[in-house]
Amino acid sequence: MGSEEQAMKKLIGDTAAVVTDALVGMEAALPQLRVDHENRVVLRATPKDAGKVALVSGGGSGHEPLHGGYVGYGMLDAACAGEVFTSPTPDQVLAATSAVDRGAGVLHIVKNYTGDVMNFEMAAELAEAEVASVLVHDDVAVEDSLYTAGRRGVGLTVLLEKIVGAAAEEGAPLDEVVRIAEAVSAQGRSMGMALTSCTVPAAGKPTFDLPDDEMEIGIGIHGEPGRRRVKVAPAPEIAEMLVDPILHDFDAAGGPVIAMLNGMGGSPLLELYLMYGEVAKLLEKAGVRVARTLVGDYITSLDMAGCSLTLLRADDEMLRLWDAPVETPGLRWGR
Amino acid sequence: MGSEEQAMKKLIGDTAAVVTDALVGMEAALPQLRVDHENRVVLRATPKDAGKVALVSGGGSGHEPLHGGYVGYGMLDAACAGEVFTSPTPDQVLAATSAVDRGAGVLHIVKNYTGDVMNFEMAAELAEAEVASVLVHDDVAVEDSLYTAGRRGVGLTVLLEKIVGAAAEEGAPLDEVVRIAEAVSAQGRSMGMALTSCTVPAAGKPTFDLPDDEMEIGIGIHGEPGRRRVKVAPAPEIAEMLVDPILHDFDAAGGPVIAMLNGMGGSPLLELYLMYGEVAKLLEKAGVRVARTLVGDYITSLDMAGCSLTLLRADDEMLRLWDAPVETPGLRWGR
Amino acid sequence: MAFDIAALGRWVALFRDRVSDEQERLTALDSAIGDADHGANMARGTAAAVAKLESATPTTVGEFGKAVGMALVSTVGGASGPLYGTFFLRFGASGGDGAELDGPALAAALRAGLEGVVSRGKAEPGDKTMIDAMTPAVDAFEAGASDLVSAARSAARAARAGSDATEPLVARKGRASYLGERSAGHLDPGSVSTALLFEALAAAAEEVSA
Amino acid sequence: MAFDIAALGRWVALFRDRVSDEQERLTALDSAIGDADHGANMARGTAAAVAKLESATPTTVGEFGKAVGMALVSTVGGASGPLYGTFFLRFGASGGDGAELDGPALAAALRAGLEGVVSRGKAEPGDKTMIDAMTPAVDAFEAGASDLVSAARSAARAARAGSDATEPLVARKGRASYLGERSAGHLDPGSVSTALLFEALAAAAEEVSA
Ligand SMILES: Nc1ncnc2c1ncn2[C@@H]1O[C@H](COP(=O)(O)OP(=O)(O)O)[C@@H](O)[C@H]1O
Ligand SMILES: Nc1ncnc2c1ncn2[C@@H]1O[C@H](COP(=O)(O)OP(=O)(O)O)[C@@H](O)[C@H]1O
Ligand SMILES: [Mg+2]
Ligand SMILES: [Mg+2]
Ligand SMILES: [Mg+2]
Ligand SMILES: [Mg+2]
Repeated sequence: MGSEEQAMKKLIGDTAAVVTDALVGMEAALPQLRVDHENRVVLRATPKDAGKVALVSGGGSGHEPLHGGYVGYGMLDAACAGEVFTSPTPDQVLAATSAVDRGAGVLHIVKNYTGDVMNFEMAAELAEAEVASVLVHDDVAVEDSLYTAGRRGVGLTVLLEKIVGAAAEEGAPLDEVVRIAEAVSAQGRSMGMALTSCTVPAAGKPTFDLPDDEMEIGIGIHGEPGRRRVKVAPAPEIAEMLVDPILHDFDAAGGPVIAMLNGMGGSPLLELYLMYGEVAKLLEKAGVRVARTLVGDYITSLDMAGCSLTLLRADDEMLRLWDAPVETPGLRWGR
Repeated sequence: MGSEEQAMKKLIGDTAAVVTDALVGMEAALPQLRVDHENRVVLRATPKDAGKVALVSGGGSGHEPLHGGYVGYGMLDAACAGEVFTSPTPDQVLAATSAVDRGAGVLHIVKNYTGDVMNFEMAAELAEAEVASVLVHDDVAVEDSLYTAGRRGVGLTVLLEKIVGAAAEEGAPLDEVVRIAEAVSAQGRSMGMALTSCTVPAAGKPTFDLPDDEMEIGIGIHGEPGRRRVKVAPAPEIAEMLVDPILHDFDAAGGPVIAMLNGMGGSPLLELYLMYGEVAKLLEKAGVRVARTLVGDYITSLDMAGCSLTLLRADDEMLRLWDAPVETPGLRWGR
Repeated sequence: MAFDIAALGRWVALFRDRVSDEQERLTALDSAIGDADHGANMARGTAAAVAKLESATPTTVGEFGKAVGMALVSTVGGASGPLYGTFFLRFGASGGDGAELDGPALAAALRAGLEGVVSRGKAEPGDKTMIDAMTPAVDAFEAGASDLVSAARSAARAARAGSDATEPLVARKGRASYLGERSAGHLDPGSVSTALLFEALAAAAEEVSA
Repeated sequence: MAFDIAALGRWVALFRDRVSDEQERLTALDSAIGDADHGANMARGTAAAVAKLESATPTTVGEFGKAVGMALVSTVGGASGPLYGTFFLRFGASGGDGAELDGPALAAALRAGLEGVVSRGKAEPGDKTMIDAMTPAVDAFEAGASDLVSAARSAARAARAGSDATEPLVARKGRASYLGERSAGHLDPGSVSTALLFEALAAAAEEVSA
C-alpha cells in the first residue's frame, strides 16, 4: 500500500481489491447469501423454486445496501457488483443470469446509465435464458429528452426491486412481471442533494470540492456534482428543493404514494428523520397522501452527506406487493 | 439561524431544536411508534400486554438508530431522547417509566456514563412503578477500576436490548428479566475506533481535529477522542486493534458468540462488510465460533467515520432469545 | 448584610450571563476531554433556571433552591444536570423557610450544596471534576463568612485556582476518565463552570453591598 | 510496410503505457463531469488486454481483436468497456483471418471499429464523447492511408484536436449529460483516452517503420 492510500480515511486494505474484499465479508456475515467470487455475483444461498421468474440487478459498487443487500426472498435473485461506481461487465451479468434462471425467464433491472445499459444489453444478447429488462430512470434533476442519455436511475430502483420481487416470488409469469416493473418505472420520481462529495477509494480524494457554505442540488448516486450549486440552507428549504421539482414533474396528489427519504451514506439517521419531517409537512400541504414510508440509507454514494427523496404513485396492486414478506439484509418484514 | 450554523454540513433547521425536529419526522415516518413530544419519549403505538415487564432505555441523541429505533415488539417499550450526546433528564425517564408500566415492573437499561447513571437513578428514586436497572459497561478500551467511573456502555447495549426485550415479551417476570440482563452485561465486550471526529450541531465544528494520516483507537460513542492516536492503517491491522483487546480481556473461544461489526455513522456499508471479513478471519484463527452476526450502523456517533466490534458470549438461552421475533425500525425479523 | 431572594436571583442571573459569555469556551474544553456539550448544557440549564425563578417567584430560600435545582435537573441532563441540580436543591434545603441568608447561613448552604454534589457524584478532590473547584471555594467562603463580599471574592479566587489546578491531573471520574493519561494537560470543563458560579456569587455580593 | 500481429500487440502495449501514465489525469477529468473512474477503468482494461494477448497468442487480426475486445469488455465495465471492447471486436472482424494489415486494411479496420462504437453507443459527433476524437482520427487515417506512419501521425493529431474541441461542448451522451450546461468547460475524458489510443498507434507505426 502506497503512502497515499495510507492516508485515506477508509476501512480498506488494497484499494484495487475493495469490492472483492467487501464481498468476502458480506458472505461471512450473511449465511443466507452465497457469493460467486470469480464473477462477483451475490446470490441467494437457497435459490427460489423452479418455474418462477428470477430477478437480476447490479451496477457499480458503493451504493450499499443496493444491490447485494436486496438479494433474498421477495426481492432479487442475484446482484452483480461492479467496481466502485462502474457498471458490471457482461460476463458478470451473464453468470448471474445463468445461475438464477429457473426456467421461467429472467428480468434484468437496469438503472439508466450508458454503461449499465450497454453491459446488460451485451449480456442479454449472449444469454440462453429468456431475458427481459426494465430501465429505471426516475431522476427529475435530469432533463427527459430523446436526444440525450435521458434520466438517471436512482432511488426508485429500491422500490421497484421490492415490488417486482414480490410479484416474481408469488409466481407471476415474465410478461406480468415486466408489466408491473414498467408500471413502477413509469410512476416513480426522485430528486437528490449533497452537502459533501464522496471519496472513491481508487481516486483517493473527494470527487469534487465543495466549499464549506455550499451544497449541490440535483445529484445522482455516483458522487458527481449536481445540476446546480447553491448556498447551504436549513432543512425546510432543502425539503422544498426536493419536493417541488418532483411535484412539478408529475401529479402526486390524490392517490397514495410510497415515499422514501434516502440518506446518501454520510448523513446521520437523526438528520434523515428531521428531513423527513420537513418533507412530510410539504407533502401534506400539497395534498399528497403518503401510504408507506422508508427513511434511511437505502441507495448511497459511499460517504457522501446528503439525501434524496423518491415518490412512487402506488396503486392497490403495488401497495399489496410492497407489503408482501421480504427477507433481505437491506429490507425485511413479514418473515 | 446565524451564518455559522448556515455553513454547517447538516440537514437541520434550528440547531437548538434538532432533537425535537427529528422526533417529529420519526413519528411521521413510523406509524408503529408514538412520540411524547413534551418529554421527548418514543413509545410503541400499541403498548404491550398488561402483566409484562416493560423496558425503558435512553441516552443522548446522536446514536441513531439507538435508542428510539429499538422501540417495538420484542425490544424496548420506551426510549428517552436526550440532547445530542447528553443523557436525558430524570423527568423524561420518569415520564417514560410511568407511561409503559404494565404492572409487572420496569427495567431501566442504562449505559455506564456518570450523567446517564445519575439521571436514571434520580428517576428511579421518584418512580411509583417497581424499577430495576441494568448497567451496560462493555468497552474494553477503558480500564475496569473501582476508583474510576469504570467502563463505558457501548455496542453491547443493542444486543442486550434485543435479548432482554425478547424475554420480557415472552412474559418473564422482573427478576428473570434482570437475571438475563445481568448475564448479557457480564458476557459482552466491545472495542471501537474512529477515522474522523464528528460534528455536534450545537458545537458547529468537529469535536476534535484528526490529521489526515491519523486515527483514534479506543473511542466511545460521543465523538470523544480515544485512548490513543495512531497512524492510519489498512483494514487487516485495524481488525487486530479491535479483536486483540477483546480477546485479551476475556476468553471467547469455545462457546458461540454473537458478533456485531458496527459502523459509527460515517463509514459506508461497503467498508463495514470489508472490515467484518477481516475480523472474521481473526476470530476464526483464534478459535472463536460466531453463531450470529450483525454488520451495519446500529449505535453511532453522528457522522463519525469508523467502527466498533462487539462480542457476546451467548448461551443457548441468549441465542434463542436473539432469534425470537423482533419488530422495530432498527432491527426486525420473524414478523 | 445578607442575601435575600432577589440577591439570590441576581446570583443565578449573573451565573447565566457568564455561562452564556463563556459557552463556546466550555464546549471547547469539553471537546478536548469530553463530549463537546458542557457549554450548551449549562447555557440551556441556567437560562431555564432564570426563567423558572421569574415564573415561580419563590419567597423562601428553600423555594429558591427547589426552583433552580429542579430547573437544572429537568433541562440539563448529562452529568452536570443532576450535580448542579443537587447543589441547588441541597442549598435550598439548608436555607429552609428563611427569606434571606447572612454570611454563616450562606456558608452552611454552600457546604450543604457541595456535600450533595459529592454524595451524588462520588468524586473525590483530585479526580479532576467540579469538586476540585467547589471544595476550595466553599472552604474559603467559610473561612471569611463574616464579611459576605470578601468571603465571596475569596471563594471565587479559590474556585478559579482549584479549576486551574485540574489541568495537570489525570481524570478518574466523568467522561474524561475514559481518556486515561490523555486527560492530563486540559482543564476540567465542570470546574470552569464552577469557577463561574462563584465569580457570579462574588458579583452578586458586590451588588448587594453597593 | 504493414502492421503484423506483433505490431498490433505493441500498439495495445503502448496504449496501456500511456493510459497508465495519464491515469490520474483521466480520473481528474472524469471527476469534473463524470464519476471519477475513467482512469482506473482504462488502466484495468488495458492491462488486462496486454495480459490476454500474452496468454492467448493470437495469430490473426481477428483473433487479436477478439482477445483485446473481450478483455476490455470483461474487465472494464462502465461505458468505456463495451465501447472500446466493441471497437476492437469490430476491428478484428474487419481484419479477419489475415496475419497483418497494410495501410488501407488498417484504415478499414479502424473505420469498422468506429462504426461499432457508434452503433453501440448511439452518440453523434458533437455529443461530447469519445466519438468526437475517434471520428476525425479515422477520417484522417483514411485520407493518408498509403503512408502508414504519416497516416497514423495525422490520425493522432486529429484525435487530439477532436478531444480538445470537446471542451466547450454541452454533453448530450454519457454521464456528463446529467450536468447539463455545467458540463461545458471541461474535456470529455473518453475523448482524451481515444487521443491516447491514436497516439499509441502512431508510436507503434514509428516502431514498425524503424
Ligand atoms: N462523578 C462526578 N462528580 C462530580 N463532577 C463530575 C462527575 N462526573 C462529571 N463531573 C463534572 O461534570 C462535567 C461534565 O459535564 P457535562 O459535559 O455537562 O456532562 P457530560 O459529561 O454528561 O457530557 C465534568 O467536567 C466534571 O466537572
Ligand atoms: N453513448 C456514448 N457513446 C460514445 N461514448 C460514450 C457514450 N457514453 C459515454 N461515452 C464515453 O465514455 C466515457 C466515460 O467512460 P467511463 O468513465 O469509463 O465510464 P462511465 O461513464 O460508465 O463511468 C465518456 O467520457 C465518453 O467519452
Ligand atoms: Mg463509472
Ligand atoms: Mg454529554
Ligand atoms: Mg459533556
Ligand atoms: Mg466514469
